[in-house]
Amino acid sequence: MIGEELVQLLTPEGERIAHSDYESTLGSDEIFGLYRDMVIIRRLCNESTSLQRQGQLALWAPIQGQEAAQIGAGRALAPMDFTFPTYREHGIAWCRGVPPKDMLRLFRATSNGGWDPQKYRHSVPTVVLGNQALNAVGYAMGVQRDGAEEAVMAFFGDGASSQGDVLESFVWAASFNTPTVFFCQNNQWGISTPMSIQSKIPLYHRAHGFGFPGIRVDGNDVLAVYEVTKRALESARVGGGPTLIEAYTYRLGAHTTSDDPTRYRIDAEVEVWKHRDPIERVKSLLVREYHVKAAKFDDVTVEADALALELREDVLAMDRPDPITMFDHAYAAPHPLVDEGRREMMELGVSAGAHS
Amino acid sequence: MIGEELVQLLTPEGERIAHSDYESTLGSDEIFGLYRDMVIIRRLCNESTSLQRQGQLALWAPIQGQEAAQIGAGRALAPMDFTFPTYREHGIAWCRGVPPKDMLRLFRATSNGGWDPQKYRHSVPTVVLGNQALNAVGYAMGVQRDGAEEAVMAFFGDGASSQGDVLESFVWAASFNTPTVFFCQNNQWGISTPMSIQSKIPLYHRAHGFGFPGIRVDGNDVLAVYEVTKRALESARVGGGPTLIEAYTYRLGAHTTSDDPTRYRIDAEVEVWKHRDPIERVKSLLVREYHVKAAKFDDVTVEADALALELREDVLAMDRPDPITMFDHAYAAPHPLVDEGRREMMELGVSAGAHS
Amino acid sequence: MTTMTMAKALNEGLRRAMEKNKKVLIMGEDVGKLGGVFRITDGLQKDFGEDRVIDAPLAESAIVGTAVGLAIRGYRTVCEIQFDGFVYPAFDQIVSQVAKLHKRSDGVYTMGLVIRIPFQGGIGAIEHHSESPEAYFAQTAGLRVVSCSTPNDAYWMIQQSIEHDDPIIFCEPKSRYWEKGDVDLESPPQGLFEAAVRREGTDVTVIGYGSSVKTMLRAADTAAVEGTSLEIIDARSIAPLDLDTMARSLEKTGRLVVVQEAPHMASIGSEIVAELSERCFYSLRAPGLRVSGYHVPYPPSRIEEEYRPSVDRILDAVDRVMGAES
Amino acid sequence: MTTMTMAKALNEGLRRAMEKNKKVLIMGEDVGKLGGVFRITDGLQKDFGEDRVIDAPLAESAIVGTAVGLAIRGYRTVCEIQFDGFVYPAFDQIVSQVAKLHKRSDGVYTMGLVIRIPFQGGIGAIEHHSESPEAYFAQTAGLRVVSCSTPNDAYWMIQQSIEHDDPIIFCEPKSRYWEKGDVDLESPPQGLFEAAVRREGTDVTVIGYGSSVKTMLRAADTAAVEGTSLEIIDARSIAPLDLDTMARSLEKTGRLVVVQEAPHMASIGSEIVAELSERCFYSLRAPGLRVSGYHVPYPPSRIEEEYRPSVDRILDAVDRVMGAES
Ligand SMILES: Cc1ncc(C[n+]2csc(CCOP(=O)(O)OP(=O)(O)O)c2C)c(N)n1
Ligand SMILES: Cc1ncc(C[n+]2csc(CCOP(=O)(O)OP(=O)(O)O)c2C)c(N)n1
Ligand SMILES: [Mg+2]
Ligand SMILES: [Mg+2]
Repeated sequence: MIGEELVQLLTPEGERIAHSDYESTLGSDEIFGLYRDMVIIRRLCNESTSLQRQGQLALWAPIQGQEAAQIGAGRALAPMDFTFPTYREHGIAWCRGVPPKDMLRLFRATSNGGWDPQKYRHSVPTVVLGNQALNAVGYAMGVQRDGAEEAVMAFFGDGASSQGDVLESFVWAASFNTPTVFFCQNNQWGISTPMSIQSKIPLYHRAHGFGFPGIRVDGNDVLAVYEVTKRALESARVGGGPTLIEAYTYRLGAHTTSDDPTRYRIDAEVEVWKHRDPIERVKSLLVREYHVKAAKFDDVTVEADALALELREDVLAMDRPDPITMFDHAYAAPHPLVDEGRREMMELGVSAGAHS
Repeated sequence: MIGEELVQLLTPEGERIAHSDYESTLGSDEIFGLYRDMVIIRRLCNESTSLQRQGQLALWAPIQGQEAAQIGAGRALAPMDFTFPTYREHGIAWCRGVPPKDMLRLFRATSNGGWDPQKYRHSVPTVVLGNQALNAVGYAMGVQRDGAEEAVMAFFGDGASSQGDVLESFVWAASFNTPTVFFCQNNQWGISTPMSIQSKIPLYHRAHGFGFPGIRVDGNDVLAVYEVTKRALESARVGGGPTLIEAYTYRLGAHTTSDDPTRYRIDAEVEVWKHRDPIERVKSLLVREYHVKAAKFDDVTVEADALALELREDVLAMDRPDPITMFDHAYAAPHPLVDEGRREMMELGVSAGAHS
Repeated sequence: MTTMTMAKALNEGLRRAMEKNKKVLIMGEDVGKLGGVFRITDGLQKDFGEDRVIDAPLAESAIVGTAVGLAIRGYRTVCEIQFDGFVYPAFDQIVSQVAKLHKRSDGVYTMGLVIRIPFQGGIGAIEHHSESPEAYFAQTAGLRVVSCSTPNDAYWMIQQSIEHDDPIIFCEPKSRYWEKGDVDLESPPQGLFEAAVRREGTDVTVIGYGSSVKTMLRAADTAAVEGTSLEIIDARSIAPLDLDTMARSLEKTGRLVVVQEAPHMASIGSEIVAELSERCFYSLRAPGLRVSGYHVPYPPSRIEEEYRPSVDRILDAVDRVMGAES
Repeated sequence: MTTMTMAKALNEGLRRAMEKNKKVLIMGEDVGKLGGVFRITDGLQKDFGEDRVIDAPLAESAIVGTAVGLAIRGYRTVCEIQFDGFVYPAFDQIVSQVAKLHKRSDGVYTMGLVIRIPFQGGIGAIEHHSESPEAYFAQTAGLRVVSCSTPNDAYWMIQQSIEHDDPIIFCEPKSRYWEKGDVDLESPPQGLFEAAVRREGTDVTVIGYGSSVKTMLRAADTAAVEGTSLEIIDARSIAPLDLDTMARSLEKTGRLVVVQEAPHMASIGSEIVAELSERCFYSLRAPGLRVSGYHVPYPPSRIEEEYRPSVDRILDAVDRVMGAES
């Protein structure tokens, strides 16, 4: 499936390759920064998996294998852009500045959101597949009306690409030429459903049928993802309309901690993709081209470990919310049924500590 | 917009033109048959409009201008094929053998359907835009499981092409390679909404993005519609999978009798399309190439008038249903709430004649 | 005071809301040049431009889904759903996003948007054009549902809904669009979530909303001739219900009839009966009855008047609650 | 008699239905190799092939919409919706086509299809995985809604649903999937639309369904200790309701509590209270009460047990109906 149509700036071995339309604009510090982000987010992700295994999280959706796709896209964003994630965009959330502990509130089941979406310009997670694509287009229509030079990015997976909402969002983005970048992480699986059930041809072609550009990028090549995303965002900001980016990548881990991928896919496939590890790829480049020293890599590992420890502590300290808070923000204005419920709960004497 | 991409076998003046992929396979009798169908359905449609104006129908959705699209497609169907119409497929219904009076039950508001869909292999009208596209794909999945060589055709308009259900039906048809022909009559308007709001590029391109063929045919050229549809159906029947046909045509009349198109489109546009009248086009051919005599055309007019008169009589004789029938077929098996309602209505003494 | 149809009152109310706040947008199918199939948005695109009165591609999920995004961006969109039966493609966006994003964002997002739905039957339409979907939304925590029954309410309630910070499903009784009434352009008649006693009475409390209110008033006229005094309450707010006003009436009359076009199963009528049976248990002199549409798909419109609650059916229920004494 | 979990009972029931009728298909997300996220369809694709156990592209409207077409073609599809909160994209197809095509075709089309929905909360999941959407469907004329609460019912009710000619929304209490119970493989316990008295009692009739039944039984144990005798009724069929069985109980006890996880607004509980208030007006000794989820979006699951009806909340309602004497 990987052929000419895939934008690549680094081989799986971390060697640069030329591309007719794109070239990397990043210097060594910036590339190292991407490396650092990827290592940290992987480390945080692993920590979260352990936290789940230890009963501290209700669920976790790992991103192993998809770090380049998310960090490449996340770092291409400008501060004023706005992003609409699914439940798996931890790398994007990291780039937007969302504190790691806030990312985990959803998974600790103490919140249905977790962070202030306006502060980080990163919306709350959307669990219902595809809904956020339309929300992103609507937000972008607002950007147009404000005359602002901002781009809006909607994330979704290969599975969600089959949802009516995602497809309608293509219609609208094309019709209104909205500043929307659709970022599809084709990690080749929607839980147990292989990509081939969603489409027989590469997903980025969809965009052409709706009248806007679609492009497939090697999602394990952080430099390529960065450049492709950056250009799409720039175009969106100045009235160039929407782009669909298909980041061709692979979900190395389980769908979530509740999933058992051995039931539906073979080890050999996973092995192949382990050899395309996005972090190793850019590390090779850093070593070969920029002669980055082992110590510098080690520093990142240390930093990542520290962040992971901090995350663990934060999570363990994250209390179960007082049940009475379920009545907060159900509505913006007072509502008699909410008041009635709150009153009933208070009368029942239910409190933060009451439940085992 | 009409360019090379449009399959055409007759010019608007009714002269044959060659096409690299398609040629007409029909002889003079068959072409005359198509002419006859078109004249009759237009006549019935006009009669229905009058019936509505005279208060005999609740509503009517005219097809003036779209006769070639519907008759071309309708006559390309084989008896065993199955069709899923919208509310405007009167020409298809005619070709499937649905008695004209049955087509009008929906519009006389005496039925939500009107005919036996299994008998005519033509489903009941779908008013909720797009729903039928998925139903058609499901039916086609059944055909596949039966190992039958049958094709299934789903009709929808340019407006409905924006609905999630239509777009999801493309995903499924492609994934399962179902024997489905999607027949989109692009009559350029969805009530007051111009085609340009649904798509900036020709609609048939959509199919390519989903991985199956899309083709645009001159919807006012009955010979071209017939050939393009026939080939798509044949391909579907033998495992060739889905095709999207965009029949490029024009709605000469109002959206329905409730609509006032002068509010949103200019006369000049309508005038242009009047010159592309699908019936005149094939009539010119019949005169020029086959020297069909005026008398023969007159016979058709007489036949059409007779059918229109019959339709009028049938409609006038079509009584308001007994209100108690609203409880029939609400469920297949007995249901206490239905029984309760029926009992209540009987006790209230409501009967067929009671209401003014 | 000026006299106008409900359609015109809605149009004027929308116009005034758009004048007051330039973040107010209108979006829907055919709302622009055509002014909507019911002409509720007539002339608004001409006056406020295509950026504020947006002709939508044909997809309801997208109409609501983009309105959600616009709300996040600080706009207030009034979505027009062309007919009740076409709101269902948007159901997912309404239930999963519109109703829940304020909560999910811990109050950061304001889902100030209005979804206008011409609802109920009575206009002789074909299928899917006469549905009563209000209970689907009333049930959904995070939403509010209101319905107008007079031009004055239409004028004011649409403005109050647009100004309100919670998402509101605004149900318009399409069969009443062309009926005229007085509109007070100076001040609103009452709060958005308050019921109105449309006619005082002493024997039976009759509660309904939307198109049913006029039928109820006609039933009250007939009943009066027969010596029975009906108190007619227009719920106005379907969710939340103004149960205080309703209970006050019931304490007085002791008898309850609820009228709605929707079938009675798990309906607003069921809620009113259940709630008032609880609140007014000791005052109720007869079981609360519901006069509803039947539990069948909405029938072909030639027989819709036998489906919709009629004066006769209301009076029949009134007789039953009057006959049953505890 | 054999013992198995509800999950296994459903699996066995599906298997038996597929063996009996080769027109029976299963369709849904991840139902094939994975056997569904709850493993309800475990092993079925292996045994019946990919043509009969269909891994769907990820689109619920399409899952139901194609099942409609398959029904027209004579197939009986059991659609699996992965979680309750994901049924809404299919709402339009369910309300506009599934519920209405039998009627629209004057009885020619049989919409014999089953939509399985793992519903209610209690498994500590994230948002959208713990909803109680049953009333949306119960309200909709043309549909039927049932729910199992024991493995034996699960085994039989799924088969009865598949055999039934009307479309059925089959609600499975996911929190009970892994609880074991006796299954009689020989003959069904009762008709699909009949309620079951799970425990006889004399003081208060407590009605519920799905996951609530077990909680109700636990409440009955506690109440018994305190000297109050609860009659526990499992509604089983949510639409239509078996009101005869319920009324019979209420005639005896005179007191009613309904339990549900859904918020009470226009709910099944409202319907039961409204109907029984009417039918048993003269036997009711206290107002019928509902113990429901609160009118807020389903909370984060760390606090879901305070949202879901608990033994305490049920007993509190029992106390209230016991305390109020007319
Ligand atoms: C509307 C809807 N249907 C079903 C689900 C259950 N579900 C959660 S994730 C998932 C697979 C998604 O696959 P994909 O879009 O490829 O994203 P990925 O998980 O691979 O990142 C499914 C079916 C859901 N969340 N929403
Ligand atoms: C889901 C849905 N939304 C809105 C409508 C109202 N409506 C009926 S026809 C129509 C326009 C359809 O346009 P198109 O698909 O081009 O078909 P045409 O009427 O031109 O044949 C609209 C908006 C509907 N029937 N269904
Ligand atoms: Mg995926
Ligand atoms: Mg059209």
